[in-house]
Amino acid sequence: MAITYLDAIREAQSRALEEDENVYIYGQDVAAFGGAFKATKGLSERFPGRVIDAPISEDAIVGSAVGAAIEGMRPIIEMQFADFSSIGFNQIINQSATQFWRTGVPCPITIRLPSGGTEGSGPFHSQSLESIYAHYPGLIVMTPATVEDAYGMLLEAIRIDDPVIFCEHKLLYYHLKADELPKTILPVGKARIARAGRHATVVACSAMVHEALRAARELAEEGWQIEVVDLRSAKPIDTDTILASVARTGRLLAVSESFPWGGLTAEVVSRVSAEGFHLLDAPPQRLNSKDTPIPYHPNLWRAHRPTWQTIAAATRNLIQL
Amino acid sequence: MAITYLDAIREAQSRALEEDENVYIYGQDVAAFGGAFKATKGLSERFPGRVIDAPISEDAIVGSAVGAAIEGMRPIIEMQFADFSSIGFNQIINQSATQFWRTGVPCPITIRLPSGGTEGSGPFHSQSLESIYAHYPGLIVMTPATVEDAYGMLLEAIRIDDPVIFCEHKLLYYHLKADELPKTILPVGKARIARAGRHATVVACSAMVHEALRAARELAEEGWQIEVVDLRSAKPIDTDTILASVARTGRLLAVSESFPWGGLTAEVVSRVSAEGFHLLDAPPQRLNSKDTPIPYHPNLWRAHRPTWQTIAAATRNLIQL
Amino acid sequence: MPHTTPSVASAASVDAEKNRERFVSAFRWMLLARTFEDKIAALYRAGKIVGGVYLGRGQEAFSAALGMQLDQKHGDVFAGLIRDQAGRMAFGEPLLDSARTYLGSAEGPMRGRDGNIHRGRPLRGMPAMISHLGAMISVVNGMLMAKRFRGRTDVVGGATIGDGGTSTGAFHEGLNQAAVERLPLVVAVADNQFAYSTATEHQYACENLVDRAIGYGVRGYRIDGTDLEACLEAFAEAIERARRGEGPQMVVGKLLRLAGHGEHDDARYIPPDLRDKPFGGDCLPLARERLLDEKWLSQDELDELVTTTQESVDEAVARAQSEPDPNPFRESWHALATKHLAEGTLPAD
Amino acid sequence: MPHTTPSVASAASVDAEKNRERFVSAFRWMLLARTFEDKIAALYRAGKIVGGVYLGRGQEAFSAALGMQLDQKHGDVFAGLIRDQAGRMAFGEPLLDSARTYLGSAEGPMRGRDGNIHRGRPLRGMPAMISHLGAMISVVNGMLMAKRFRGRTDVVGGATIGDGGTSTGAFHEGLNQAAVERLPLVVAVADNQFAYSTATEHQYACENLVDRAIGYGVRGYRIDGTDLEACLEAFAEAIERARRGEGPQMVVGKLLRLAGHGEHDDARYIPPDLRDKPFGGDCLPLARERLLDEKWLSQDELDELVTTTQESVDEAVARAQSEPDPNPFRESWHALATKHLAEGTLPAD
Ligand SMILES: Cc1ncc(C[n+]2csc(CCOP(=O)(O)OP(=O)(O)O)c2C)c(N)n1
Ligand SMILES: Cc1ncc(C[n+]2csc(CCOP(=O)(O)OP(=O)(O)O)c2C)c(N)n1
Ligand SMILES: [Mg+2]
Ligand SMILES: [Mg+2]
Repeated sequence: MAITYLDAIREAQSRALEEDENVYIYGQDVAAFGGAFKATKGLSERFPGRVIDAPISEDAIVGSAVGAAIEGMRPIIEMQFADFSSIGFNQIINQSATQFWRTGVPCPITIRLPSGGTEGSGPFHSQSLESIYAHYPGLIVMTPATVEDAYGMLLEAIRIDDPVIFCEHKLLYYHLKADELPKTILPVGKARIARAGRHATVVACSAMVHEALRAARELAEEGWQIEVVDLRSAKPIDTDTILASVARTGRLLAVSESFPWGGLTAEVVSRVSAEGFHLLDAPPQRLNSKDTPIPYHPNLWRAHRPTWQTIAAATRNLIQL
Repeated sequence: MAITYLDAIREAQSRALEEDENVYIYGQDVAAFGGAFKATKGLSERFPGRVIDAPISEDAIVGSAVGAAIEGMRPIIEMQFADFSSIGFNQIINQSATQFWRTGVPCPITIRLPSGGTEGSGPFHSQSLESIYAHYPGLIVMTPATVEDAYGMLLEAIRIDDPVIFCEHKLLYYHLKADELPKTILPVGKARIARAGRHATVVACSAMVHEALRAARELAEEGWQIEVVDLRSAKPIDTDTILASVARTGRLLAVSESFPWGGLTAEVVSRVSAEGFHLLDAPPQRLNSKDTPIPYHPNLWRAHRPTWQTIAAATRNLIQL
Repeated sequence: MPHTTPSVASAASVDAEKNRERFVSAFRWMLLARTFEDKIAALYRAGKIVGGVYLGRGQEAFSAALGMQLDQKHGDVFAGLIRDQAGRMAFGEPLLDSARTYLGSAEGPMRGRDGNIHRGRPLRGMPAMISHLGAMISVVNGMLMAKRFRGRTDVVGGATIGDGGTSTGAFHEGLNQAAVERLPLVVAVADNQFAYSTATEHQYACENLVDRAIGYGVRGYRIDGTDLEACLEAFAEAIERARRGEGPQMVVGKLLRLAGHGEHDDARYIPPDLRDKPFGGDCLPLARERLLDEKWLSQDELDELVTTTQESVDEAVARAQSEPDPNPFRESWHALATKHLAEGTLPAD
Repeated sequence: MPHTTPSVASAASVDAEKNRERFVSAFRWMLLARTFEDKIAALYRAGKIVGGVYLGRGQEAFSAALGMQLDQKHGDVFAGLIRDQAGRMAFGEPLLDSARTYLGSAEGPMRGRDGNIHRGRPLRGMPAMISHLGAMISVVNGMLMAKRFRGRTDVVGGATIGDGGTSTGAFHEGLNQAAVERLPLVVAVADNQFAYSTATEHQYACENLVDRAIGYGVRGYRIDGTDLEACLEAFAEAIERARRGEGPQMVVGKLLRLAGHGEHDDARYIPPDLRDKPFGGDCLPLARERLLDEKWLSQDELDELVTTTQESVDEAVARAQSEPDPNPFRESWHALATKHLAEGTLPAD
């Protein structure tokens, strides 16, 4: 029986609801309807009263989660799309993220963001916001790329005593499959070598890991062994694993679906430059989405985000530098 | 007669109101009261009906500015503190920043953000948000460090056909003085060599330019000539000027008052690493505020942000690398 | 002192011929919208449209009644949302704009950059909605403020919202801003009993959303949104009052969403018996019956109208389908009007 | 069906002795708050306090009446804002917490990390406000939801807001959320006629903010916020109803801010004659007169109370002043409870 990335997210929530009575789910259309992407399907029937439909009030949704967390609950918030978290932005960055530091009272909330571009979803249903949230002290930002991590990291996110921004990639929901749910996973905070190689390191997270892997397969045919590092979390970043990889390869390309200014690729490149300068045999490179809103038309959308083709091209270029 | 940074901001607005009848000012307490920092003092009397008090509704304040801009007005929005722009966040990043790209209709709004930490202002009246806004396509982010730039760049911001996030540093408001308003200024988009040097380049913007200059004076006494680059705008970044400086010095320290993950220093370091790798004689370094909310108590606040002392220490370290 | 008026607006009744004309004209827009959306839905099912398709089925009367009675040439504004195909067209949006945006034509107003209902022509009084509900109210306010700065206080801005959208902070801030600034804003609240799958008891706890009006100091109207004539009268009065300087007006129409949230949604969660309850009807056949009963159109005229409407829809869609897709290599990959400050990739030419 | 009740609450009148006790007790809190804030203001003027100082002068009756009638030990919640020194103390905040936070003592609940009015002890029903107005309403909602999850529906959450704060989207979303979830929330709207320098005509266009209640499906109370007895009665009823499961209650008190927005502000923009108009009085002398008139306290008792109050304030302030400042070298420079995931600097030890 194949389990999708989306199934894994549902199962993780189901298990969390089962294991801890402090867990509840709150978001638009999450109850009987099971959520816009069906990530909570069946849960309101199995856990009556613990999966609650919210009004279209992202600010109040997050604010109430903080209040409940103060009291020891462990709310899971589903944003209908990551993009709508801009309405809950203030409560996320100023209320939830500062709570523990200011008061000493932990704020264990998990905010699920259906993230990333898909064909035809356009400027307001496609955003990748890990770079925005990772900027703020007090937040943990997870960006799972595999079914196993979708499950294991979400369980961990719910258990963690801090606000976690959980970026799930919509492109992975249905297509990514595994045979079973994992028994154990790599600890949160550790990156994973998704593919070993020795000519260059490509660092990525979420859906971009799969584009990078595909690029690596292409380049393997050309004789280049590309190491792909799956970051798993955007904050914290496992700098050690990246540096160890760059020590092996001497070359770094950081890839992300975020907008190009600042963000994940800049953070990765500047950490490696600062801490692993002597490991680098060539200038570290970055590849991001383009510096415009995310286009609706598939022709434009495909050109806007990094793909295995542009990652392969950038990696070829990097190897020649 | 000395003109402060704050005077310059007021004078720029006054001149813009005078020169262009499409300009108006909208924000909390900006009319008769002249604004929380007196940046609009006297303007409502001089320009009746064109300086308007807004309700405590940052979302609607920005949204209405976009609407007015569509119709050809050039609104200046004053946020009472940069930190409260989190409430107007959605309208800024999704409405104003995407307007021109989506519709072809320009959106000339200027959003003034009284930014940065001061003694005792705490987590919610101290934030530096240039790194957040610069991440988004469609925004220009200005970070003036001098009285001249406060005046000239604000005038330019109002004239520019795009949304401009204008980050004014509250620490500079009263203390920074010039003899007169400038006749001309360096074009927006160009960085400025605030002090020439040859042993290391320190890149900074806004109040951090002054900390960097003070650090450079300290180090001069130790025999080190530090070049200080005043970025002036966080987006666009004048990469050429930075690279030219690094070509002279071989060493780079990027300094910012933002939180440490991502943001301006990461962007500067990763650009230089990618485009000017061969120019670097040592690993490029960064210095940011610490990874916590901004503390209230002066003891903590002074330790939280970069200061001339920590910049000097980081630069000494960089020179020895 | 603003107060809530009962279901049918109290304005002086228009004379019979004007009444007929207005009704027939609205009906045409309703029919055009329905015909167009049926076509788009079919194309969606056939896999010819990417992204979402959201229909205004059941809301055409309410939407058209506002759009039609605003005056685009005069400078009025109409900010429609996802269920306002009828209102948009009635206001003056070319059919081709709709077709091109759904089909992603490079020649459409959004040039393939944005799709489906996110279209607009801001310079012609039609701001392009962003998805975040409630956010367009203050944009319309700003457009009206701009006009007022230029001495135009006799233009009206219409903005629509759903029952769900009223729960947003943006809606509150926007409506309150309009009230404080006493702007000529007409807000049309289409209470179609659902926000996606969520019934209104999870959205608000007042008896009727029109109860909000008094708290903003705004005049409220409470109508049956399936009754075209009631819609026409209420919006006529609301627009007239706004134009006269009486400040914002809030018209709440009860009706039922007669489609899924989007065409991907079978809306199984909507109890079928709601269709037989008050406000559960379909405004289009209701209006058609009225037309025939009153003999405002003959059966032949109606048949003819249906045919020509279908033809114009087919023609627009065919044309949009034949147009070039956007070309990523020709695209300017930056988002600024101020080209020399753009950090993105500038076009090759 | 919720509706707006007239100025004085209709609850059964409490007996005379209870009335006296309640009044005297409230007066003590008012006096303590005023005495403390006068001291803080003096310290601010002397340069002994950094950051802002915001006083609740004139609002003590309204604030204390809510805070005092909530039951901290029972699990109730009180979320005060910048003018709620009286309510906070009446609810149970130790005087020393206030003093320590203003003075930045490392031993205070905020350990110098946050200051002045941003203090709280969330685990004792006192969430620590963030500055963004309106944001605390939904936090209180969440606390009440948590209690309900655990079977506690008989606890009440009090939250305060100013006239200006009602213009925020957060306030709207929060109050609506409470109404939809039928939470035992009591919102106290202190309409003190100004938001910083901004008069209420730039803030709202309804006649009285209590007109908002019906639109949320919430019970509204409209009172004179300078009249302690009216405040006590209205909040007693509101709390009682909320506790009984009747859902959110909204009490709007009219009064006047008798200070600058903060102590840096001379409030020249407030026309002096407002003090002589309705709701312009000072609740503290008004309550004192009442006390003496009713002989609820003798002049001697009152003098004694003033003296002991001053002493306890001086003592708390002196103690806080003698305490160590926070030490940046001992500080954990990271913001996570999950230490092993923190990227910031961990403490040396
Ligand atoms: C702020 C925000 N949150 C969530 C969404 C996702 N969303 C799109 S439409 C919709 C339901 C809207 O319901 P309603 O306002 O009643 O309009 P209707 O679809 O019924 O016309 C939701 C939740 C959104 N667009 N904006
Ligand atoms: C969202 C937001 N915008 C702006 C501010 C800045 N600010 C602090 S207090 C204040 C005025 C508040 O007025 P009101 O709500 O009436 O409370 P009062 O001060 O009169 O008690 C403003 C504008 C803020 N705190 N939050
Ligand atoms: Mg609806
Ligand atoms: Mg006030």
